[in-house]
This record gives sequence, structure tokens and C-alpha cells, in this order.
Amino acid sequence: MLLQVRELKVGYASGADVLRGVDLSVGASSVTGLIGANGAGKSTLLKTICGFLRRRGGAIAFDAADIGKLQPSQLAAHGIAYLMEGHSVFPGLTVEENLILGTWAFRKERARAKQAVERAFELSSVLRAKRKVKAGLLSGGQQRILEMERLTLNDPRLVILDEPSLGLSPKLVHEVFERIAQMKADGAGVLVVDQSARHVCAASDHLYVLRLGEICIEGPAASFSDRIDELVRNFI
Amino acid sequence: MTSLFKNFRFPDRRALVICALLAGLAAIPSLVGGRYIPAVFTSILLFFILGALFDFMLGYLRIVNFGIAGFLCAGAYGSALSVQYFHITPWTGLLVGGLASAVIGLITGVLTLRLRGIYIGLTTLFVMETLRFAISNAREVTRGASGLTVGGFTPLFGMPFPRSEPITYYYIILALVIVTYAVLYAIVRSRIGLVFKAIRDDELGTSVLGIHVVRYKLFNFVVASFFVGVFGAFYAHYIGILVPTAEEFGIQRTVEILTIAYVGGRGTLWGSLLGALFLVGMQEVLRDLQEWRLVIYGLSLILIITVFPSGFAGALRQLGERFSSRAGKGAHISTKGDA
Amino acid sequence: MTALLTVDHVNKSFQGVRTLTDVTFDLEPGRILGLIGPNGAGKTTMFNVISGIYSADSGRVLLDGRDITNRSPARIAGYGVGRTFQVARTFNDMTVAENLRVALVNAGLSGREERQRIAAMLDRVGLTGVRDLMVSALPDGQKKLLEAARAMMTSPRLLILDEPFGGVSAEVIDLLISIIRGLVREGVGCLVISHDIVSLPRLCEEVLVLVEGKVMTRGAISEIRNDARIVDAYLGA
Amino acid sequence: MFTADVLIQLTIDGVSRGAMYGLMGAGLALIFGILGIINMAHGELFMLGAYAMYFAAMVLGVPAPIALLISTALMFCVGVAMERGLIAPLRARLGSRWLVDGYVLTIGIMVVLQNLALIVFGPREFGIAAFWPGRQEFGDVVISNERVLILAGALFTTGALALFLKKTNLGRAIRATAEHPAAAQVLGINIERIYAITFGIGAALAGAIGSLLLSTYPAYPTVGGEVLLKAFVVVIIGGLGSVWGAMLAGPLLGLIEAYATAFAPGGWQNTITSLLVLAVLVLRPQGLFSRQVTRP
Amino acid sequence: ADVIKIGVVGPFTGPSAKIGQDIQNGTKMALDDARAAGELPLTIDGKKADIQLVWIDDESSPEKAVKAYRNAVSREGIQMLLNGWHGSVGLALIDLAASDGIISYGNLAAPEDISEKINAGKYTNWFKGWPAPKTMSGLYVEAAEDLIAKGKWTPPTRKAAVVVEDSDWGRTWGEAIVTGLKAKGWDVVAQDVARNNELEFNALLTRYKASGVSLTAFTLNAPASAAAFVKQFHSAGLKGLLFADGLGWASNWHELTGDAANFALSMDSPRVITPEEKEWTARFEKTFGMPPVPAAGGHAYDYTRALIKGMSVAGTLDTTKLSAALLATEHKGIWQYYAFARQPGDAAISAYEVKAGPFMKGFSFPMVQYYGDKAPVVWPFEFAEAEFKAPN
Ligand SMILES: Nc1ncnc2c1ncn2[C@@H]1O[C@H](COP(=O)(O)OP(=O)(O)OP(=O)(O)O)[C@@H](O)[C@H]1O
Ligand SMILES: Nc1ncnc2c1ncn2[C@@H]1O[C@H](COP(=O)(O)OP(=O)(O)OP(=O)(O)O)[C@@H](O)[C@H]1O
Ligand SMILES: CC(C)C[C@H](N)C(=O)O
Ligand SMILES: [Mg+2]
Ligand SMILES: [Mg+2]
Repeated sequence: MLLQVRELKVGYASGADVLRGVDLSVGASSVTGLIGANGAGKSTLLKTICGFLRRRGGAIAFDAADIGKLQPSQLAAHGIAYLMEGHSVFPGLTVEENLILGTWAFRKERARAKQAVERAFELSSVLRAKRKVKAGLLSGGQQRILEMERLTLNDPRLVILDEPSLGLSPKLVHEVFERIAQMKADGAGVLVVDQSARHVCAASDHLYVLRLGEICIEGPAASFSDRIDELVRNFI
Repeated sequence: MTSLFKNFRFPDRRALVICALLAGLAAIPSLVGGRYIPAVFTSILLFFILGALFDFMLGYLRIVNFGIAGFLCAGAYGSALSVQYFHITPWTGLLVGGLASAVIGLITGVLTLRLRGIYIGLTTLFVMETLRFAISNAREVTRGASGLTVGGFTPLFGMPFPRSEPITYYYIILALVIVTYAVLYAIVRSRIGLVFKAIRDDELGTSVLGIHVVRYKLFNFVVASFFVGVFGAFYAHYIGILVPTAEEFGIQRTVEILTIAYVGGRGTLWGSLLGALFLVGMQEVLRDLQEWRLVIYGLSLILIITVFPSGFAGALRQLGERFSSRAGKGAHISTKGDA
Repeated sequence: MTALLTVDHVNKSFQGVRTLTDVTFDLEPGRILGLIGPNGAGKTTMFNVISGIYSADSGRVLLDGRDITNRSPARIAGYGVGRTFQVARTFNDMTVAENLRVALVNAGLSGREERQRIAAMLDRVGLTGVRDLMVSALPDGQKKLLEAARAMMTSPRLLILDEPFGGVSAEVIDLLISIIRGLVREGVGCLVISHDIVSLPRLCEEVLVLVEGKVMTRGAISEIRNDARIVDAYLGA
Repeated sequence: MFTADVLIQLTIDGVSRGAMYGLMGAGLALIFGILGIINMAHGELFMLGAYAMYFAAMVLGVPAPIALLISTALMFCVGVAMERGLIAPLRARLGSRWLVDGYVLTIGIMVVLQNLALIVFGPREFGIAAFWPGRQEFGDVVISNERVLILAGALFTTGALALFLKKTNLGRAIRATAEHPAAAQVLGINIERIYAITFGIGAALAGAIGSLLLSTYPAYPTVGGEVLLKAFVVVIIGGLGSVWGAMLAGPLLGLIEAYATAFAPGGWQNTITSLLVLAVLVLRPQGLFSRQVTRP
Repeated sequence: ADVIKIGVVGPFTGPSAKIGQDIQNGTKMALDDARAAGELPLTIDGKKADIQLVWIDDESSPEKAVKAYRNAVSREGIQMLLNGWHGSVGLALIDLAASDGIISYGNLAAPEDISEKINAGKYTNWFKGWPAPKTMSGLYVEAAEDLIAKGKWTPPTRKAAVVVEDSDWGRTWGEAIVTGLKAKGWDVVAQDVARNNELEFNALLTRYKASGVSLTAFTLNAPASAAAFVKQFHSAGLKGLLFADGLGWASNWHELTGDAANFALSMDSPRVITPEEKEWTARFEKTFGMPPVPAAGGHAYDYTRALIKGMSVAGTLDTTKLSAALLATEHKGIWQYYAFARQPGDAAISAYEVKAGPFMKGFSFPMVQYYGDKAPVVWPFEFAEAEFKAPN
């Protein structure tokens, strides 16, 4: 397993845990989906894995090594990419500069960094058209596209996505999930949180449902595909 | 705007605590007597209320008013000059000083309406400097850098206010502080105060609710300017000499006030009382250390803000919260409280 | 019957780039119109023009026949336009109840009426349980819900919602839909941007399609699903 | 009386004094933009730079250019140490809300440094007559060699700083950290290091200017107050946190001062200068050079 | 033995700390010297009494001064005030001291307002230690005219420019010199006010140069300002004479200006001329590790010695008697000859003000001309140590 979370306990206020012992794992070359109602603790879980929150109990292992004390700035070096909740472009930097910063982890390898940026522009016509525009002026969806592109520049091994489809048009949602499939094909492990249970279910190999800080259902995604509506109704 | 005060309940716990504190404050100098302690406490009260007024803008609207000393200046000269040229009493002068400052506040506010909080505050820095330089140059009227000598308060109801007896001035400022504080408190506890906080959080989000953000900002700013002016007028008649220097009415004085507001705690009004007690008090206690006194003063600023990042008031509140949560009450997070 | 909202040949560009071109449409009271289109089509910009955050380069916006073009956001809100934002702009340093209270400031209610109204709204959107919680502690989905509730608190006649379903879980979407429908039944007009083509049809029948700043069509969702141009630009294969 | 020569002379004067305001402001703006605090101790960094220069050049007898490098490097270290030792702990305690409280911290630092300087060096001025005595004459227009030096130094530094921020990876990372620290971290940028380096650069800039200007601004405990105010003004005119803005606003302020001094009636120069600054602010409320980068 | 507590006023910290420290050191030195000379302890009301100093740090702000003063009076129980510097602080203290019945001796606050207050008759307790500025600055004009009359200098034009700092001192100094210049037929083309501590003068100088000024006069309290002016005057290539009032308050002026000060003239301080002055200066520098500013440290020293002398003459602390004794006591100090006027006009514009007068006959400063690292007296001619050098 690429990522293993055991018995994870996390909270904000003293005394009240938001995650109350979560177990979850993500394998290489696979997509793991995580769904749950608003406030279930999905974002909290991802933030903790990525070092933005300190756990109160449990363990987080990446490649079998403990990463519970990871600083967010070490993520990239470990090959972990994280799409944060909310917007995370650098608004005053141009689209191009935003992408260049996506190569920070291997900035010393100039040729590779340059190539990665160019490839991103080839892939996305939206970004190409806005190359020299300040990222803060893009529309909500365009910013999301930029974030997705920036994230994949350094060929991460583990990709953690918090609501990648938020604010995207149906067409682009489709593309995002194709992209996820592509990452999986390239050997990466993907952990994806999204409100669109249907999409997550369709794209995932393994599915977790988080409810009030606990995993209440878990299993191969295929086993849910026919009863996804029921799942959503009952647990989300 | 009357309906805006609707939600205000007066004798709540906090208000009572404040009243008790003020009563205590009234007692100390009278009990101790002499001329020194009343003089020091006059300073403490003056800086407390200036800190609270600073915080009224800072803590509620995020206006860091770097020009506050300019409004003090407007009030001081406003009163002193009208006493001199129009022969009003210093008591009327308090009002005139307040109005002079409020008018400048209004003009500044109207000019800077469109600016974000920090810009309004910084713009006032230049209002302050312009005013100071203008006073300095209008020598025929203000005596400029030579200093304007100002008479003390005239007897009221047969009570004399000789400047040689600081205790009498202490009672004047105590009364002024109580009135001012009550007004500020009423405002921040009312709907207007709620709107202030909303504006502080998100201006655009407030305006799409149909709230004219600018009017509220202006209201806040003019009210604060008015009271700062009143205390400027008090200062003029208390100190007896006005000079338009940076130490008196420029950036140095602003920094003194700002420090007290921050050390006391933002967004609390009463925090400034702790700030003024501590900082003014410490300066007096350490007087004998001469230049080391200021080093210690600076170090304690660093220390205080590192140990109690949200000021004394914040520290007290946290203490209170820990207390109440241990008592089993709600354990949720409050990132920010109010008055 | 006159339209509640009329958008009349509105143009808007940024640094020379056309974002809205001759946008024209209207909305009658008691109706809901969906606004869809690819990312960057200009939907949010349209909202910003209507609510006075951006000024239109040319063209007019009328509310009940009254010209509200380029008025200040507060004035326009005062005329009865309530809105939400794509990324919720709640007051995060206040409690949930206080957020709603701010919206009532101009209503001139007594303290008791005010408390009743807030309680009723909290109940309606199911936030009573978190009424005294700081908004910064709410999950994103609930912030969107709260923001919508806050906009409704001002008793608008036109409600414009930017992606109210984005990041909101299914149950809450259901709730939102029923609340909005309730308002519309009372005669409120409603304009909704959404990329959620699963939920949108449950809210409204009619949509306006904006592509590259131009109105492409207006029509029933069922028809639009079969429009090749829209499938190509927006829906995807 | 106001011939072309006079105007040229005034322009040279305005730009050369303004270049220094601009650089001080740039450092202040950089620190404000990235760390979010207005560094009230910025003038004291200038002061320390001036003392360092004096002791290196006059007491130890190091040649001036090398002394300049030494004091700049020293001030970089002082800046980094200050950030690590005093500012970082506060940030760690307060998280994202710490910014506003930075004032008191830096005011504390200001008071301590000022009075320590008074105790350690005494109140007297440590200054020198000139690094490079003499002047250049072009007809009636004269410019002292000192000013040429300062102008060249300021231009060079401005350019270098601009290039650094615009074109290098570190520069981009600094800007990115200012805008979205968490996102920067996710990309692998160690923001703690960025903060320290940024503060170091700001301090080094202040120190370098303090060194360069030693002949006009001798080292004494309260010299910082003078410069801080100018830097402050520049940062505001330029648009808070905008480094470019500050670098352009510096010469602008210098020109305003020079022309106001020359043309305003005696005594009213200061009033007019501050009125002009006020006018600039009211007419361009976001600061002259800042451009909007976020939208609703 | 009893102790007499005396509050010494000065800006010991803050922007004018150099002045403050000099006042402090001068006062301490005077006490030591008096003790060595057997003048201390004093005999007061038949009992031995020594003097203890209490520092009243005004931090250059009247508000701070009032608190410090109250502290000194109430907590420390001072019985007298000594020395002081800022005009504004003097003005804030004069009323308080009067109502507390406290004598203030030798305060250097110069304002005419203080003289006027004394003239109004209420303040028999304020011994004003520095004559009003107009008494002093007029002498510059006299000197200039003298030089011209003697043919030592021929101004190319009769145009002059005056720059002053923005303080009471600066403003009144400027007004006096401008009046003096105009009376002698000078055309004062510019009268400017610089911010306190201003260091940029090029723009002003450009204007002066363009208008063909041949006499420039400034008074700038801060050494850095005075030095900056002198240097920029030099590098702007202005012609003519420069009156650099305040440059003399910088003990290390040559370090700051180099040879840019050549030809400039000052009449702002006592000068180290006599052997006593030389001895005193050397001793001061040795004791405190820095050269003194005679205008602050020197006067503070002298006034302290004079006060001790007056007190021992009075033999009592009774305000009226002591005040009378101090008024009657004349003192030949190291730097000046000190005598206080009994009524206005008496070489002073008010009573209780130190009397101006020629060298060692009253309070006066000689005019020095800077050249190289020397500043010899060049005027009045009878005390001249060097010949005046005309600037090119
Ligand atoms: N900064 C915070 N302070 C306090 N509590 C918080 C904070 N952020 C989140 N919470 C609490 O943690 C719980 C989980 O929030 P989280 O954001 O992880 O939910 P989520 O599953 O991502 O929801 P959504 O689908 O809306 O994004 C919520 O109940 C919320 O109240
Ligand atoms: N203030 C601005 N300055 C410059 N360009 C802007 C500004 N606001 C919007 N734009 C541009 O206008 C276009 C339309 O943006 P808008 O936000 O209206 O799109 P949208 O339809 O809401 O898209 P999405 O569905 O992604 O939110 C985008 O290309 C955007 O870059
Ligand atoms: C130069 C000094 C004589 C200044 C004077 N003491 C004053 O401030 O009034
Ligand atoms: Mg979430
Ligand atoms: Mg949008």
C-alpha cells in the first residue's frame, strides 16, 4: 500500500474530535474514492495526511514510512500532490508563473521543468489562451483547471484531490476524471474526494464513505455502482 | 438609526465589571492623594480612552488610524484657540474640540470612503502631518512651534480646577472617560457594532445585503474623531502648552496609542485599560533606570506580544474560556469574541 | 406583465477582452431561470454586473422597469436583489445566527421579531444546531447554505445564486431546492448559475446558455441536452 | 529664475533622494507584502547598517566598497536572526491571524534597538564627510560625486531586486508565498525559509542604504525615525506591499519634495508636500502602482 | 546631614539625547568640582546639607516632562529645578514650578514667551539661562556689516537667504536675523523653514543659487542637519558667506563635514578659547569619553556651580530669600559671565533672564570661522584668534 491511515484521530477544538479513528489505504495504480456529507470530515482527513493538521492519535504511513510529522512543504519531495479545498492559485502571478512554481520540487533540473510547463500548455487550450494573465482574474472554473495542471507537473506518486470537479462544467468534469484515470494508468495512487458520488464511484477502484468522522462503509467501488443512489440517500 | 440600538441590553456582566473597575480607579488617586499619583492616573486614563478609541476603529473596522494624534491635535488646538479668540469657556471648548476633530474626521472620511481599512488609516497619517505643519506655519494664529499656552479649566459650580492640583483634573477626565466609554460600548453592543464586525469580515459580502458600508465606516470614524477631539481639548487645558511636534501630535504619539491598544487587546475596548495601566505604569516604576527603562519597555512589548499574542484582554478571555470549558460548558472554538 | 429583471444589451470587457457581448434576457417574477455555460463564459461576470459590483460598459439592467445599471451594490440590494457568490462570502468571525442578523439590520425590526425571524430561517435551512458556532468552523458546504439563507433573509424579490450546489452534499441540495421553490412560489424571481446538470433540472425547467459571453440559446433543459453545439461546448460527450 | 538648468537640477535632486526612499520603501514593502507586517523597526535596521559601515570603514579601515558589502551581509544575517528569533515564534503561535499584531512586536524591537544604540554607542553622530569627495559639473548643473554614487547604487539595486523577484525561482517563490502560503507549501516551498530570507533581504536593503548614505545620514540612535517615515510614505503611495510601486513611488516622492521645496512659499513646503501626498492617495486610493489581482 | 534634592531637567533619552547627556554630565562634573573645592556640603539654616540630583527626563515632550516633574516633586521631593533645554518643556514647567513655589535655575529654554511671562510679573522663580533668540542672532548681521565695512569681504550682491528649523528657537532666530538684514539694506530673497532633523537641502540651495544669493544663514539644532546643510551648500557650488548656526553644537563637526565647512561662520556656542575652557574640555572628555557640547554641558556646569554659590550666599531654602540671593549673585563661569537682569532692558528682555554682553562680561558667543579642522574666533576683532578668510 502506498498510503496507509490507521486509527486516525484529529480535531480542532480541544476535547472534540472531528475524525474518530479513521482507517483508510490507497494503493499504487489505483483510485480510491472518499465520499460523505458536508462536515463529515473529508477535508480534515486530507489536511491531516498532508501535514496541515496535527493528529491526536493513530498513524499515517506513506510507503510504509511514518509521515505523521510531515511538514506540508515536504510533500512535493515525497512525490505527494495535493489539491487543496478552496482556491489555491497565486492570484497575482501569471498563469505561466503559477505553472513554473509547480516544478519547484525539481527546479534545479531546468530542462525538465521547462518541458513540463510547456506540456501543460499543450494539454490545456484554456491555459494557453491565458498564459500571461494573472491567475486571480481567471473564472472560478479556469482557476480549478490551472490548479489541476500545476499539481501534476512533477509526476507525483500519490495524488490527493479535494473536490476536483468543483465549479467545472460537465465537459471539464469529464476531462478531470479522465485525467484521474490517466494518472492511475501512469502508476500513481489517487485519493479523490468529491461531491459527485456518481463520478467518484465510477472512477474509483475502492470506495470509502465517511460519516460523522468515521468510515461507515467501505469496499470495492464496483460493488456499489448499482446502488449508488441508495448509498447517497442513506449515508450522505 | 434608532432601531439599530434595539438589541442593546445594558447591565450585562461585562458592563458591571467595567463599572466596578472604574469605581476602583476613581478611588485610588483620591485615597493615595498627593500630586504625582493623580497625574499618573490622568495619563493612564487619557491613554486608556485613546487606546479604546483607536481600537473602536481598529478592532471593529480594521482601520489602523495612524493619524489619531492629528485628531488629538485638532481637538487641542480647536479648543485652545476658540478659548483664546472667542472667549468661550474650556468646558464649551471640550465640545468645540470634539467638533473640530469630527469635522476633520468627516472630511477625511468622505475623501477616503472608497479606500480599504488600512488605507483610510494611512491616509490620516498625512492629514495629521498636514495639520501639524499648517499649525506650525500659521504662527500669527497658533504661535506655531513657539507653543500655544493654554489656560486651565475654569471653576464649575463653584468648584475650582487649579492646574497645580492634578486630582481635580483627574476627576474631569474620569467623568469624560466614563461617558465616552458608555457611548462606545453602547455602539459596539448594538446592531451598528454587528455591522462593523460584518464589514471587518467581508465588505463586499456586507454591501450585497443592502448595507451602505461607507456610511457605517463614516459613522465609526466621525464618532471616534469626535471623542479623540474632546480628549485633545482636555489635554490642551490640562497640559497648558501645545506644540506641533511629532512627539506631541505626530507619529510618536500615535505609536504610543497604538501600542496601548494592541497590548491591551484588539476588538475589546476595555483591553486598553490594562494596556495603559501596564505601559504607563511601568514607565513610572522604572523611572530611575534612565535609558535602560526604555530598553526594558521595548523588551516587555516583545515579550507581551509573544506570550499573549492577542493582548492582555485576549489572554484573560482565554483564561476565562479554559475556566468555563473545564466547568463542562461548550467546547467549541471561538476564534474571536466581542466587546 | 412586466419583467422583474431585464438585461438589455449588456457589454463588458476587461483590458480590452470582451467578456459579455450584447447579453439580453429577462425574467418574470415567480420564475426560475438557470444560467449555464462553459467555464469562463461570463456567468459570474453577468451576476456582478446585475448586482452592481462591476459596471457595464454599455447596456442596461432594469429591475421592475427601474434602471439599476451601475448603481452601488448596497443600493441594488436595497431595491430587492439578493445574491450569493461562487466562493461563499460568509462572515467567518461571527456566529451563524449573527450572520443572519446582519441581513436584518435594515429591516427595522424589534429585538423579538428579529430573533423569531432568525430562528425561523435557521430552522428552515437546518442550521439550528450550529446557531452559535463560529462560521469559520463550518464545513464549506454549510457555508454555502448559510450564505444562501443570509441572502434570503433580506427578503429579496430577485435572488441570484452563483453555484449554490457547488460542494454541497445531496441532502442539502434537496433542502436548497425545496426552499428556493418555496420562495419562487411566493413570487420571487430567481437566477441560478450551476454546473450541476443533475440537480438543476429539479429546480427549473428553463435555462439560458451563455457561451463566450454571448447568449447562445434559451430554452427547456430537455431541448438543450440535444443541441449539438451545447453538447460540444458544455456538456461534453 | 526657473531656467532649464534649475529644473534639471531639481529633477536630479528629487530623483537621487527619492531613489533612496524607494529602496527603503521596497524593503518595507517586501516585508509587508510577504510577511504581512509593517516593520516599524525598519529605520533601526538602517541605523544598524550605518553603524556597521562606520565601524568597518572608519574604525577598522576597510575600503568603502568592501565595508558596504560587509555591512549589507551583516544586516542580512541580522534580519534573518530577527525573523527566526522573534517573528517566527509569534507567527507560529498565531497562525494566519498573527499579522496585525506584528506592529507591537516591531515597535518593541524599534524601541530596544534605538535605546541599546544610545547606551552602547552613545548619543553622538558617527558620520563621515564623503566617500568620494568632489562634484561633477555640467554647465550650471552640478551633482556631487556622493550623489552619483548613491544614484548608481540605487539604480543597480533596484534593477537587481526587480530581476530577482521577477525572473528567479526564489523570487517567484517569495511572491507565491505572499499570495498563498499554504499552496506554496504544497508545491514544496519551505515558507519558513522564505520568510526568513525575505526579512533578511529587507534588512540587507535597509542596511545597504544606511551604509551608502552614511555621509548624509550619520549613524545615531534616532536616525531611523527619519527614514522610516519616508519609507512608510513611499509604501503607501506605491500601493501597500507592492515592491515595484515603492521603487517608483520613491523618486516620485523625491520629486514632489524637491519641487515643493523650490516653488512653495517659505515655510509651507512641508504642508504642501504632505497635501500633495494626500492628493495622490485620494485620487489613486489603492496606491499609484498597484493593480487589481483578485475579483469577486 | 540634610540633603537638598534638585531636579535636573533635560532630554536624556529620545531625539535630543546627546544634549541631554551633556547636561547630565556637566551637572555631575560641577557637583564633583564643587565638592573638591569645599563648596559642598552647603550650610543651610545653620545645618550641613549636601545636594542630591534627581533626573527629570523630558524625552523632548512636554507631556512626558510634566509626569517626570510630578514624580520628582511628589515622590522624590525635589526642592529646586536646575538646567533644562527645550523651549516647549520650559513653557510647560514654568507654571507648575511657580504654583509649587519651586525655583528653576539656569533653564536654557530660550523662548521670548518665557521672558514675556516673567515680565507679566508672576514668575520670580524662573531664572532664564539663555537670552531670547533675538538678542543673539542679531549679532550675525552686525558681524557681517563689520566685515564689509573693514573691507574684509565684498558681497557680490546684497541678497540673502535664511533657513531655520521648525522650533521656537529657529523661528524667532530667523525673524530676528531677517529684521536685522533688512535694516541694513539686504534683500532677503528667501526665508525657509526646514523640518526638524531635515537632511536634504539641495532643492533649497538650487533656488538660492538661481537667485544669486551671496549670504546664506541657517540655524539647525541637530548636528546631522547642520552638517548636511554645510556639505550640500559646498557641493552645490553656492557662492558667498554661510552663517552656520548650530554646527557648533556638533562636537565632532569636522568628522561630519570634512573640509566642506571651510569658510562657514558660527556664533552659536561658547568656544574653547581660554585655558580654563581647554582644561575643562579635556577633563570632560576624559571623564565621559566624549567631547562636550559646551552650549549644553558647559552651561549646565556653570549654572550648577553658580547655583551652589548662590545657595551658599543665601544660606536658606526659603524661596523669596533664595530667589533674591540668586538674583544678586554674579558668577564668572568657565564659559560665560552670568548675571541675571533685575528688570527688562537691562541687557535682557525680561527680568530674571541672563544678561547678554560682550565676552566674559555677559552671555555671549564669539564668531568662529571653520577652516580645516580648526574653528578660530574671527569676530569680535578684539578677541580674534585668526584673520577672517573671505570665501571665493
Ligand atoms: N477550522 C476549523 N475549526 C473548527 N472546526 C472545524 C474547522 N474546519 C472544520 N471544522 C469542523 O470539522 C468538521 C469536518 O469538516 P470538514 O471540512 O473536514 O468536512 P468535509 O467533509 O470536508 O465537508 P465539505 O463536504 O463541506 O467540504 C466540521 O463539522 C467542521 O465543523
Ligand atoms: N476582473 C476581471 N479582470 C479581468 N478578467 C476578468 C475579470 N473578471 C472576469 N474576467 C474574465 O472574464 C471571463 C469570464 O469570467 P466569469 O467568472 O464570468 O466566468 P464564469 O462563466 O463564471 O465561469 P466559471 O463557471 O468558471 O465560474 C474569464 O475569462 C475571466 O478571466
Ligand atoms: C538652541 C537652544 C538654545 C534651544 C532652546 N533651548 C530652545 O529650545 O528653546
Ligand atoms: Mg471539504
Ligand atoms: Mg463563475
